[in-house]
Amino acid sequence: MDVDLLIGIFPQVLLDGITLGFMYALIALGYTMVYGVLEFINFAHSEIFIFGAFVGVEVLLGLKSIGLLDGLPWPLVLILALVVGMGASGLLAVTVERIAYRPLRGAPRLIPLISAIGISFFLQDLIRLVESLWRNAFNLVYPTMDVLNLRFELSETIDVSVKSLVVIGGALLMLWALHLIVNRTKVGTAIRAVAEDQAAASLMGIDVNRIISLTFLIGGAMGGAAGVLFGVQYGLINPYSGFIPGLKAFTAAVLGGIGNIPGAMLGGLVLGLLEAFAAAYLSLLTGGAFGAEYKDILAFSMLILILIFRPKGLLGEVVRERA
Amino acid sequence: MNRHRGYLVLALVAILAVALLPASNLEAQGSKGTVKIATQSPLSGGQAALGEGIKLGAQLAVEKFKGALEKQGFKVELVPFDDQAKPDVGVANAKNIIADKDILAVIGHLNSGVAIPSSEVYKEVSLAMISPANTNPVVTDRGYPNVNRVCGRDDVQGVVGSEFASATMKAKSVYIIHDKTPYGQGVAEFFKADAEKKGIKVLGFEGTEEKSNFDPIVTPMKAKNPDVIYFGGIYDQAAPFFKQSREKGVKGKFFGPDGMDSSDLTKIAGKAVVGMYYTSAAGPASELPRAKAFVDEFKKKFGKNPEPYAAEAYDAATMALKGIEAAAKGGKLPTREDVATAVRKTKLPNGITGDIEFDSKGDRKKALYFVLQVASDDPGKWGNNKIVKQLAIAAPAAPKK
Amino acid sequence: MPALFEARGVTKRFGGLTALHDVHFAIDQGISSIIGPNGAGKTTLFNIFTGLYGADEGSVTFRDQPLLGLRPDQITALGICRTFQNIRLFANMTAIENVLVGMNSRISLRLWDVLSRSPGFRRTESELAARAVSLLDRVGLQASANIVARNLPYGDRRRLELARALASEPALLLLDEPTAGMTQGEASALMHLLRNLVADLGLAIILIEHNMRVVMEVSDRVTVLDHGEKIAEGPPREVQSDARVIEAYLGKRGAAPRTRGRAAH
Amino acid sequence: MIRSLIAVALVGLSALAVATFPRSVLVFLLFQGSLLYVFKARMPDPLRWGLLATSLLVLMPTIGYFNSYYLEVATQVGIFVALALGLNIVVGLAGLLDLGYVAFFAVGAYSWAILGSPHANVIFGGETFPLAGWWFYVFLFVGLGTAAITGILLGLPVLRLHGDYLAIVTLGFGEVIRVLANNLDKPINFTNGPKGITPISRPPTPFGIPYGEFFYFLALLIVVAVIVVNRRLEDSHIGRAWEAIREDELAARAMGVSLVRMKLMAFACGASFAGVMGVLFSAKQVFINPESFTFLESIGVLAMVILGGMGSIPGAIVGATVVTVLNLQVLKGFSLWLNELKNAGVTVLGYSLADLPTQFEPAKYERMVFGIILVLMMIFRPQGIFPARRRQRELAK
Repeated sequence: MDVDLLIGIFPQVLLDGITLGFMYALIALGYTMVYGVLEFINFAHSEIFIFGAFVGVEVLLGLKSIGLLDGLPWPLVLILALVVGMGASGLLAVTVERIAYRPLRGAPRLIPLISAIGISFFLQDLIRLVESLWRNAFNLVYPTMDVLNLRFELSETIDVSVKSLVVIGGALLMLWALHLIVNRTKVGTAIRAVAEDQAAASLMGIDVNRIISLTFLIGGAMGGAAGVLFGVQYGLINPYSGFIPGLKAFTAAVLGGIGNIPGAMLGGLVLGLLEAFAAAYLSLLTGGAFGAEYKDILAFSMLILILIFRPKGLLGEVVRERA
Repeated sequence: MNRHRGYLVLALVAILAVALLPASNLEAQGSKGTVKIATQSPLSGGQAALGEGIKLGAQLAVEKFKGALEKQGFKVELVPFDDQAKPDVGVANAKNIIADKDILAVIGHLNSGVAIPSSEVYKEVSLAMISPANTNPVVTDRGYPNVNRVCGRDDVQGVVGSEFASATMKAKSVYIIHDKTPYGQGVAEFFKADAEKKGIKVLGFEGTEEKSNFDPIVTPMKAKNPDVIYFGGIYDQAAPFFKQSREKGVKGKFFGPDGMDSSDLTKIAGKAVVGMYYTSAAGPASELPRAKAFVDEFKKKFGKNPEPYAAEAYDAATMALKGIEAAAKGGKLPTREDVATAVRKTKLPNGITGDIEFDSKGDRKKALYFVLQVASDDPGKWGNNKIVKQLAIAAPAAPKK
Repeated sequence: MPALFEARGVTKRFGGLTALHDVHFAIDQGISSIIGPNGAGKTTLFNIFTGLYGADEGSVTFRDQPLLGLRPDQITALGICRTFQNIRLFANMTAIENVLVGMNSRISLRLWDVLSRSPGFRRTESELAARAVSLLDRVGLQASANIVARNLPYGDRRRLELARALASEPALLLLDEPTAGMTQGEASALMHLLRNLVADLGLAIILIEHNMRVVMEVSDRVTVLDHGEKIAEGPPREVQSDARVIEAYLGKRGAAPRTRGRAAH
Repeated sequence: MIRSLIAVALVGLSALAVATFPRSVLVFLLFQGSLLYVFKARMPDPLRWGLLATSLLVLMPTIGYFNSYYLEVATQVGIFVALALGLNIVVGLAGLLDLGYVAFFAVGAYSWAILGSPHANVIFGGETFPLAGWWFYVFLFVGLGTAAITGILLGLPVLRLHGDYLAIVTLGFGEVIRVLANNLDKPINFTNGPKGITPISRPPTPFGIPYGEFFYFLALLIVVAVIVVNRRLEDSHIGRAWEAIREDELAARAMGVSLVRMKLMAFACGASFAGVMGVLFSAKQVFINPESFTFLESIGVLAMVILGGMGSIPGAIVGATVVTVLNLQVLKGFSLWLNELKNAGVTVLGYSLADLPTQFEPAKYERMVFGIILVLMMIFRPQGIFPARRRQRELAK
């Protein structure tokens, strides 16, 4: 076994894992926000996320077609794509809630879950239909912005790309903003109140429906931001490519303690690191007997272990059953 | 209340059934009969783009060459089926196809996993199947008289690749990635086996279902610094992989099988893939005039570049039509068996993917393999890719049972 | 002779909060009530007795067998069953099915008996059904046997819960506020029923109750909990005049405890 | 009386219609609808069961003899009915949301696929495999047992979880099984990875029945067995315990229901049905690879249970039929029909259908239609098509 190699790539794998982790964390926020308030798995969030990516690419392609992509300073372009993507995804999430979830509130838990799965299928094909009509293709490529591909070579085996920094920075910014909104604003207080006890919150004069819409708006917007960053980082999107990252992000949310914002970040990071290390090292350590393809097995096994030994996730509080 | 609604629904279905009955009999009027060619490929879901390419390629060929049969008084139609890339759906469709006596040939499938069980069904009625994309050796090694393919075989293509890597690229070491599909892994394994035989050092062999984030695979690969990186798979996964590899400073040369053959490769990966090699059974538009004509026609008709396997599907459908023509001598509607026999004997000297002629197993007698080099990072110039090497290899004989 | 059921030094903490501290409790027969202000730890005590919670310290024995560490279903099988403060019926099952579930720990059929519908299975099923009917009869619900639990009126649900608990043939019955939300008339009828159960079946009953009139009328002994500690125990009359009890209920200004606890919630 | 006549007429006419218009999807739907009518409408029981038996045992195979496609659809419906009934125990009765159910199907399928094909020689060496075809019948039970054990193995660690947590763990479990099937071609080649296993032996059939009919009858037989088992479990203390767990886990525990035993039993029973059908599936398909066992399949089976009505046996049957038929027939039929209209040059309101862009082909949007149906069902009829009904007991006085 080549020990030098194992040690040599360690920092790079660590960095890869962190980048991936923040990506998961951003997507996970959408699941966590909604779960925290409604105790409901918004299965369609993976499509809301990928919808953001599509809106982002349309913004960039639009700018490109009028020749502004290289004309404007890149942070401005990026922020524009992010803002539009966030807005679109947020609105989509609110609409989905209105149409497919709100009529089902109070029904047994499985019912809205199935509805969410239905919405998820519907959105996949809807995005495909619209893009096929509009661009005659539904595998869309993010236009490259040269600045983003710059790399800082720290050593022979380690380098950092601007893209990864943008992802990490963007994710941190979103997490921080979300933390402020939830913990420091009146709206945040209202959201927490609704999460705690809907009936009591409505007695206190809080418009529960409005707050739930708001929760979906914020969660959806986070998903949209994640979508745009996902596109920027990995370059290629199609309507079905939100599904797997969505699943992983959901795993991350559960891992960290679903309903818990710092938990989503922690869960994302843990999962990202686990995946990165498994993919990079498994094959090296086992002499090729097991390879990168086992990373999902590891991820899910860890999820199972966590849930068995710490059912509320890493940061979730252990809730007592009320007899 | 509810019961009444149930009856209402039932009544509605009944009315609809009666109202729509004629639809299924539409085709029966005014000709000697209808000849249908079915396609089976995934039209919905994640692999829809490739599946649609197959359908459109076949559609183009049918529209272009149906004239001869129509002159004989037949009506010619293409019937597309969606197999959803799922074996059980493929089999159900296959049963539906064999139930429609007008269907005389099937062009399909995309996935060997669907093709193998479905072709068991076609075999029951000796319905000719011509596969544009199933490179898994098993497909023809079963020796069914009705199953053919115009595409190459994994074992051959892998060998072509390793031959080129060793002789022309002078590779000392390779790193092999595949996509964990029967196709990608198949090609990659044959490439690996033959490369090892030729003395090339295989530094890594990894499979991944990942579609977006290749960081963790690239990092160890970069550290091992291989001469050549071979990706057994399809462009939509390979392109982001190549792109991310270059961005991370991987220096080795890229190489892949015919799954790379799409302008989307450069559209996605841009400069990263300029100069990379890929093996293909289809000739490049730049050097084969008929291939260029196909690309132009396809673009004109459908507004986009043909996906991989669209050209193969085009050739497969052409073969099917020629087979039917040959079997229909005398102007009578041929039986399926006649068609299957005729297809096996048909020769197509100027297909887009070269001279086509089947051997006794249904493989191409002499499949022409090209090694091509990506010329430009402009997807519009995909057709300018140059042939670097050309090999004609016969399919291996079936393994002894 | 040791008591039928005995708890010694039971202590339970939730995080930093001590919900129960060194509680001793015993019952041999008859009806024993546990009273105390909200949050005194009464329900927590029941949860420990029935195996839903573990205890941090102390021991609980039933017929000399230690209960701590056993699962709830094992405890039920030994002969202890309970009802819940906020009625927990199987809402989408019929009344008789609810009662039948209560008999689960008394059924020794194997999977094969069920699948083959063996004679043993049929016999058992019809016996169970007959017994369920007689239990429903006893609580006055026979007419409602085929009604889905969630459609029963409130008082009936309370009584159904009692029937369900009786179905497991307990020797000790734990009732958590069985008269909550009932009118005085209904409550009296229920107490009458409980006294009959004690007399007919030799049941021991532990009662958590807020309705002081009921407590005073029906209990053989009364235990008073406050802030997780036992502050008084004895026959109803004695406890009623205990200074600490009065203080716990009404603060330092003092007066007899109210005869009515809180109303329906 | 009138209803009985209608029923007989419906079954007869629709069967005749299927024979007359062998390619019309809609008449076949009408046939299926008539079966539903027979099942639901008020009529004497002997007539009802007689009609159903005639339809399933005589009419269906006859239709299938002329058009094997219908038989294939019916067989697949049978397979999915058994899967839905199995999942119905876990989700519908015991209330344990299982999103990885197809894993058990995979376990059953691979158990026969590996030993019933030459592939086993790769693992064990020698030339002993494939096992002779009659072993298939033994493997129906082996698959059942293996799947049941897998169910218990999954059940053990997740006993303490409920609700959404259980859902996500089972989802993970399903993925793990699929990824394992996809990757266990090294270090030891158990599953042959993505390339799948072929050829899988088929059993000798009694009286030389053709395979199409054989698998149809076998599927039917298994479905009947599954229904009987399901009914018996439901009407017993076990079924009541499951429902009690679903209704209120804590109360169920306090009433003496052993969660460990009952949950494991639910997982094992549910899994075993899938295991049997997996064995049948692998023999029917001759070839299997991991693509048949994706998460989407699990969701599909779950949708069947919920569409039909959770906890309801007729519901699971109808749900499985509706989803399978929708997936295999209705949308595809519609696409083909549209295609025929296009080919025939039909114009609608002066617009030639042939000019319709290929983007609008309905076949491409099956998921969309499926999604819309799920959402609409949940909003307007969440209890499912055939909601579970409480059994009314005769009370001996």
